[in-house]
Amino acid sequence: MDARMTTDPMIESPQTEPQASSELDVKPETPEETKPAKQVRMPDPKLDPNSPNVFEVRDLNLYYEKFHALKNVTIDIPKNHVTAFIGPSGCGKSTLLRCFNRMNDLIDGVRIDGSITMEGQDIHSKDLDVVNLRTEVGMVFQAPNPFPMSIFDNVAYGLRCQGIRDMKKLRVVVEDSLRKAALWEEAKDHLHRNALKLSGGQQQRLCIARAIALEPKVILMDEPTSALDPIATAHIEDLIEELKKLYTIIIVTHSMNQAARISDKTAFFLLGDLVEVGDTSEVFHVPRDKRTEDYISGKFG
Amino acid sequence: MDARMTTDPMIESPQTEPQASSELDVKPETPEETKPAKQVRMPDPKLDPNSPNVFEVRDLNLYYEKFHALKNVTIDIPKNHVTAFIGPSGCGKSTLLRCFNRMNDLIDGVRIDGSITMEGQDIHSKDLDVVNLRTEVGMVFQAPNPFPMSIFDNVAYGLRCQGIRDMKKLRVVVEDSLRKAALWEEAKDHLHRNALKLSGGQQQRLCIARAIALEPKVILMDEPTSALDPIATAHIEDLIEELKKLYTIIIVTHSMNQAARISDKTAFFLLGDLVEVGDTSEVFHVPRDKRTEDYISGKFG
Amino acid sequence: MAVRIEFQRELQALHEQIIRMGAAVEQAIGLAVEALINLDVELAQKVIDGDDVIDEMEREIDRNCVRLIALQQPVARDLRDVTANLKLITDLERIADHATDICQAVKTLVKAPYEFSIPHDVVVLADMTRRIIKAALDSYVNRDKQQAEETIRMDRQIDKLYRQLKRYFVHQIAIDRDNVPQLVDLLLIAKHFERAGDHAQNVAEWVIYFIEGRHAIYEEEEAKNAKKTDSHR
Amino acid sequence: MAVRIEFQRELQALHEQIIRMGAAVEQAIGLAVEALINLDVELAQKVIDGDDVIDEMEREIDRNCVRLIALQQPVARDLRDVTANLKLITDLERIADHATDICQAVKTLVKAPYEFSIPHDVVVLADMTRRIIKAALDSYVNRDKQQAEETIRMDRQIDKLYRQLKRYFVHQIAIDRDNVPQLVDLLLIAKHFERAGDHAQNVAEWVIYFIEGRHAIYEEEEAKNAKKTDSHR
Amino acid sequence: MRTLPIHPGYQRRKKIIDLIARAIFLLAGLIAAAMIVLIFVFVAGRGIQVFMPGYEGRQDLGTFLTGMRWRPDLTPPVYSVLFIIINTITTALGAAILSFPLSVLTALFIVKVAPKGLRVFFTTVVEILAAIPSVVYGVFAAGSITTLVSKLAGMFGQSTYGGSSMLAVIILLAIMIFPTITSLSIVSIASVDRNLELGSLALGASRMETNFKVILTSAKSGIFAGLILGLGRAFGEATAVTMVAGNKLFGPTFNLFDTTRTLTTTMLSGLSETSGVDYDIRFSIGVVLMVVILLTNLAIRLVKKSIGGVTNE
Amino acid sequence: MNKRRKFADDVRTVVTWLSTSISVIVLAAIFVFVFSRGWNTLSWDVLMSDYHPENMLVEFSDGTPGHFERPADLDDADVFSEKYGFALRDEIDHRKQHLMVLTYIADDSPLRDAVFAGSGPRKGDKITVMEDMQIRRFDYMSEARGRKSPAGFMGNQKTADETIERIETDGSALIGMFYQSTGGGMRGSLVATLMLIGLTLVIALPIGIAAAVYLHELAPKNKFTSVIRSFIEMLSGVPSIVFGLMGMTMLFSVTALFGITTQSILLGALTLSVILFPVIIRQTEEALIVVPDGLRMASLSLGSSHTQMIFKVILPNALPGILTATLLSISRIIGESAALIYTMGVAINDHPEIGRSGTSLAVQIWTVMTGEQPNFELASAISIVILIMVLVLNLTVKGISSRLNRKWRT
Ligand SMILES: Nc1ncnc2c1ncn2[C@@H]1O[C@H](COP(=O)(O)OP(=O)(O)OP(=O)(O)O)[C@@H](O)[C@H]1O
Ligand SMILES: Nc1ncnc2c1ncn2[C@@H]1O[C@H](COP(=O)(O)OP(=O)(O)OP(=O)(O)O)[C@@H](O)[C@H]1O
Ligand SMILES: [Mg+2]
Ligand SMILES: [Mg+2]
Ligand SMILES: O=P([O-])([O-])[O-]
Repeated sequence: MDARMTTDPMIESPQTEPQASSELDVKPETPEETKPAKQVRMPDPKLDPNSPNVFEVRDLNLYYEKFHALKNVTIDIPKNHVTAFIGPSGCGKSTLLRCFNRMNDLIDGVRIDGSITMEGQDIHSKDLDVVNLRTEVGMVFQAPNPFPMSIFDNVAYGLRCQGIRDMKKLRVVVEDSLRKAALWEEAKDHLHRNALKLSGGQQQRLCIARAIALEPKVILMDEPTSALDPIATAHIEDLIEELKKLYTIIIVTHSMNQAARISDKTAFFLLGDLVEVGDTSEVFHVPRDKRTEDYISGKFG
Repeated sequence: MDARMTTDPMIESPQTEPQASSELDVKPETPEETKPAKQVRMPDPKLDPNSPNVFEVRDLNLYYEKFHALKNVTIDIPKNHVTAFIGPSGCGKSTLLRCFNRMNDLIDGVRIDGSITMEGQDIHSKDLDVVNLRTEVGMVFQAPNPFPMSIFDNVAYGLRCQGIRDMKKLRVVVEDSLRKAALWEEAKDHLHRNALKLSGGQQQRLCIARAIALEPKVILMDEPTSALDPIATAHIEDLIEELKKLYTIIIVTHSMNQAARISDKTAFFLLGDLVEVGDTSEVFHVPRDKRTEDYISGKFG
Repeated sequence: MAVRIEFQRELQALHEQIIRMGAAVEQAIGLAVEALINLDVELAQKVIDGDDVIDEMEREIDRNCVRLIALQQPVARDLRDVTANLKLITDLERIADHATDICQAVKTLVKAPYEFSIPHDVVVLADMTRRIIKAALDSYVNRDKQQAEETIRMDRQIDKLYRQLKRYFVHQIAIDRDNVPQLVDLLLIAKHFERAGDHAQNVAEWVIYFIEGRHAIYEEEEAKNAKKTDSHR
Repeated sequence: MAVRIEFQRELQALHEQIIRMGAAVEQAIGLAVEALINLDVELAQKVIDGDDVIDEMEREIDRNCVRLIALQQPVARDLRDVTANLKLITDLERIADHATDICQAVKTLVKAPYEFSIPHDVVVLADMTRRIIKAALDSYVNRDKQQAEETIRMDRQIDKLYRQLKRYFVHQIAIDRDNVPQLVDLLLIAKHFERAGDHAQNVAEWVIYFIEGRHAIYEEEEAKNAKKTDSHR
Repeated sequence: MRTLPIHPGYQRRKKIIDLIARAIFLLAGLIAAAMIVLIFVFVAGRGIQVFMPGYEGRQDLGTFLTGMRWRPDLTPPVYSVLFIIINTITTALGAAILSFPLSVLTALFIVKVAPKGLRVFFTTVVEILAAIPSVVYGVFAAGSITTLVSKLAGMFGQSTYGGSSMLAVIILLAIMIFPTITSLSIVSIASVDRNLELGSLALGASRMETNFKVILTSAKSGIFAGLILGLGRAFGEATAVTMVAGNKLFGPTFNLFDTTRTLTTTMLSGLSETSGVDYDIRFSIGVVLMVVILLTNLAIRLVKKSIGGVTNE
Repeated sequence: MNKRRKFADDVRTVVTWLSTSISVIVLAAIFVFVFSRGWNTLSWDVLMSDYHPENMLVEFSDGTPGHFERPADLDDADVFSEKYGFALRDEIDHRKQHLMVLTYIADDSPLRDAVFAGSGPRKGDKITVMEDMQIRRFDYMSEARGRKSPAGFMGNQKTADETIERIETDGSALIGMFYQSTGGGMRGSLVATLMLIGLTLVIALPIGIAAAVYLHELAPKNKFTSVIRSFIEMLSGVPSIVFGLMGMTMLFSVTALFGITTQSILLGALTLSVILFPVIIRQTEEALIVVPDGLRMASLSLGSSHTQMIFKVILPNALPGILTATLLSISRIIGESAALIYTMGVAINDHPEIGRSGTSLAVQIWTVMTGEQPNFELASAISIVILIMVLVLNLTVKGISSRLNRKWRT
């Protein structure tokens, strides 16, 4: 219900006649309604800002130059849940993830069609400021990448970029973010030490704190633990478990075990196709698709 | 029985009188026998060349400058089995692994005491040629590292270093090694293509083939799959399963799941200590040590 | 700092579910005993109706165990925990089944045209069964190996008493022709209690497995051998 | 190219072990039936002695399943496979137990001072039980959902026959006072067959679970309901 | 919903600043890139002028390219560069042949063979050699290499013009391009993945076998880049070469002890002129020099491809 | 390992040792040569004096004789004038010309108090007469003839002895003297070099750094960018003499806008800027490459604009690289000769100005080496100066880059 995997060529075109789209619509004969040009640019009437989904992706196709990296992907990302993307290397997980905060804009030769809406608003529309989008959608990367500054400055970075200079406010937010990222206890006495002096796992939590400081709605994570050892990984996983109460989390992971452990929903990709998406326990217990089954049980072909 | 974890300070000193060391020894009164200098240099009489173990490590201590990286490690490596080393980052797994082919010689400031014998012979003795030791003990590294030459040349490399130039012989060995490494089918038509053109998993299998070509007794693997995706990893694991019929394999892995899946024996290290070693099914089902238990079930402290 | 908090939480939830199911099973057996003693049809029907709930509980726990294994991939103690749970709920469910069967028998007993009284030993057997189930569940809750071993020993008492009862009923049936259906039912009820005790013993064995990592072969073996030579004698 | 060859091999080995155990259980029931019909004490003793082997088989398979889960960490179909195995062997072992109990009963039957004949319906019930066990095992071997469903339906026939037999025995005991111990034993034997059938049905349910990933609730429920209203009537 | 005090005004300002800054950065890039084009336009334009009709003292392009004499002192002056091109190429190649193996071996030594204490010393030696300006090399060459060469010539019963000779040029250039090739080789050898080395050692190869078979093979492309750069320096070197070349007036030089003339020395001769053919003809030589460098680069790339066999790309 | 393998190994080792020692020998030879030829010449005076010798006619305000003691530390070869308190010595210069050098002046000698007596605007200026000056002639009041008479080379005296005797015996007062400053110095070139460095850096650094930032941080990955990139790359393959040609034609018209009509330091600086573009761009880019990509992604994903990212994260991290680029540029400016020969001229200018021609140190070497008589001593002396500057710069760069490496490793 919340994920359509079938390729539905009709989805982009209005499925209902304009006249029928709303019962409150009392003037079906207005000239605007009948102009075909208007109809094409009209937002999909089905988009509901109060839906339980943060993101709704519809028939997304993404090309790197000629290479078709995402094929007709349609998926919903539910609020305050952890959604995991799994699949073999090169299947497009990271690519889709980067679509959500438009980091793909930075890559040349990327062409996108289809729509992604965030709480009802098309994130590719002209009105939307990418820089703002990125403050609402935080991101954590594979290798921990704190800036070579103090811990405090790292967390305050995003705020300062927004023009916030008031130290009192900054201090409050930094403490709060570090607490949420379960780093406060370890870091509170060294706030002005270089962040590079932290251990790998702590650095990654710092990166999470840094993203949290901007009060994002969504946090994207691209293999956030693949550079960490099992214990540090377990800490991050616990943290994700905590964070999902406050944020929507989308995580790309190479480790099926990790996806199984921490996610509520799992999406399986193969060669740019979204093969299957569903509740994690379903996907790992009774996958619907043979390819998913083979992949998660570690055999192929 | 095959792994003694207790610190036995007696092990280095001769436990039996020289006269009793062999029943064939008919001249107990020869002057050589009574020279104390000789006695000190005598090999440990308990070492048995026909033992089921390839390596026997006794009270090994290893220091990097001041840092005590391995503490009193005593472990046996059984023939034709897969032995896995697990433990948190920095616990000394790789360090111990490198002891077996004396790759630690290449690191400055390494000091070793205690003994490692390979089939009864002390690998640190003066008579032993390191270069020969390394042909008998192959090694596969974390990241696939094929030489930038053709596939054929990669596999033939070790043999050529041994002075074998006969193309016919080389061709036989190369094919055989590639077959054993399950790469022949994929590579036979491109033997003269650059090895760097292979995929990551294929490269790693090539590295294994390269080691096999020298007909080693032991193959050391240091996290051989940590740079690979799950499918390539599964291929390598299958290969290891095959190879253990012919070779003794020691594998360091960060992934406890992997150790569980492929190894016959598992050794768990913590801060340079060998905490527990035993059959893998035992270690993962009923570990004897609380620290092992906590580590393998992903919680600590 | 403990890690894998989520997993620990889920495991905890699983234990609570099993304890609830255990309580339900214990109650079912208790009510069955009461229904038998008082020949209370209504109570019996209540137990029979309640069996569905227990069945559903078993399936739910089953699902959760498998989900835990699939998603959290436990090893060592955690894995023994989950697998022991997976196995012991089968026995719990079976105990509830026997309670149901006892209650079915009670329902037919009541329809007996003649007056009759429940033999005292049946009541004793019923009580012992209730106690062994309680002991098994306690050993589970407390992860108490001694209590589990105690439970296993209790089952031998039950078996012994059942064999006595059986001899008594065979004798009784031969002399009391009017009450044959009732006596047969009572014999079967005794049999059910005996089986329920067996299952309680199994639960205790799984508790030992969970604690030790080994099947409690010796006790089981011992018990088996004792049974083999004694029963049906 | 298939991967995780080792795991597939181990899973295969596990299946073979279960099939061997199934065969042993089937044989145990078969021999028990034969021992009953021919009142062959030696055969009965053989079955009783063989039970240890089956018990050991169960523990072995148990260990292997847990080892597989711990070491290979299967998911999806593979995990359902292992867990279904883990559960269904309990039922297999229980069937063997019932065969043992039947044989114990046979041993006492033989000691009867009077001549008597095994009622034909008991033989029919025994045969049906043997058939249902075979069907259950076949459905397991072939991973055949239809056959498994068929098995579940067969159990209802057995239950029905058992209820008939019970009524017959109650009646018979009342009129044939000399043979009360034998008749009681025969009744208990019938009960054992019925239980064995039940377990076979469970095996079939696990097969369906393995194939479908869901518990065969409907069939089970249906069977239960049928039983609840019919049995002990 | 958000509690952060973010000002929309600040965001607009941020956007405008961003746009302006981007424009400035782009402009800088364009300026830097435009230079090469401008060089071609201006130098070639001026260089071709000499052959254009209507130019006072116009030269014939054919003679210029194929002749074997350079006589600005004659009337009318004769300017032709074929022999100069030949001399330029012989000296540069000679220097490369002398320098290349030494450079590679030195680089290998410094990175892989030298004892740790000496490594820094040798690296510094190469770096100092690289940093020495060419005039200093010129002074050194004019004062000592020439002496050496004339002594050597004496041993062969030949005479030199005070030591100025093709051999002196070759030795000078060899010394000058040595640090160039060496430092690039050092970089590419040092950046060979240590795992390759370990891999080779683990296969029972000795240190030196590893160095020659694996390290050099892997560093090949960087080493060739060094060679190309070194040759470029050899072709383009002007002041130092001028001090020892002797500026022969005709014919290609094949005798090591004879004087020679290269494109660059020709460009630096007769500096007093500031107009007329004698001045403008330097631009023509400049064009020829660039073309020679370009063609040599192409040739080396071809050679590399054919002897490389298996390449890293 | 068998014997043959071991032998082959040893041969390989020896070969690498040998080839490396050659480079050490060459470097040593260069230093020995330059220092042995130039060290004696090099002095503070050579650094600070003009290249062109200057002729000076001075008059003394009070030339009356006094009585002076010959200082004890005076050499025997020095001839001392007891009346006027100075000493002279005969010397022969490298052109085998005889000259008299002033070796000592007493504190209250009349020679201390001199004014310029030549024609021109400096007439009447005070002049400090110093030791080491080459005296051509003295003017004195001749008692015999009763008028101003010359003594020294322009009189008839050939030696110091004769000259002093002449003025002491024949003269009643010293009126003035005519002398030549030493010359052969490098001050002009030094100043010109410093001006060149300053100007070039001011022009080249901002453009180079900005271009590097554009290429590495902002440029889209398309044909256009790769063309720009390869153009800049090609620039580094162009020999500097060709840049000289470009300076002469293209940039000459740029300096013409400032009203400069000849070769000039500004023209040299412009040309060098172009030469340095690829150097600065490459060095800066190298520093930018070292900055992990993750930092960029992280910055952008935290809602910074590109400009904020560049100035807050990228450039601070690239600072050591930019410093390296600067130092390497300076070193290159000091060493450059061919291009400057064309654009700044070869005439040594003792009083360099931005708009006029002049030589840098390197070009001065070229000038003195390609004159009629190559002056090895002066060339070597300048070489020593250049070498020292260049070495200091390069070793600093080395220090910086090793610090940089350490930073990113931890
Ligand atoms: N910048 C790019 N230009 C061209 N192709 C790209 C680019 N980035 C990714 N691709 C291609 O797009 C496909 C999907 O890439 P993506 O990084 O999303 O894969 P992924 O599923 O995240 O894989 P991984 O697990 O290795 O990170 C791959 O085949 C990759 O080669
Ligand atoms: N060359 C070295 N010099 C000094 N210390 C070293 C060196 N190599 C390793 N160590 C230290 O020795 C300890 C053990 O290192 P080792 O590489 O064996 O760990 P490991 O168990 O393999 O860890 P990982 O899983 O991260 O590979 C670590 O604390 C490490 O810091
Ligand atoms: Mg990815
Ligand atoms: Mg390691
Ligand atoms: O469930 P059982 O009939 O075997 O006790």
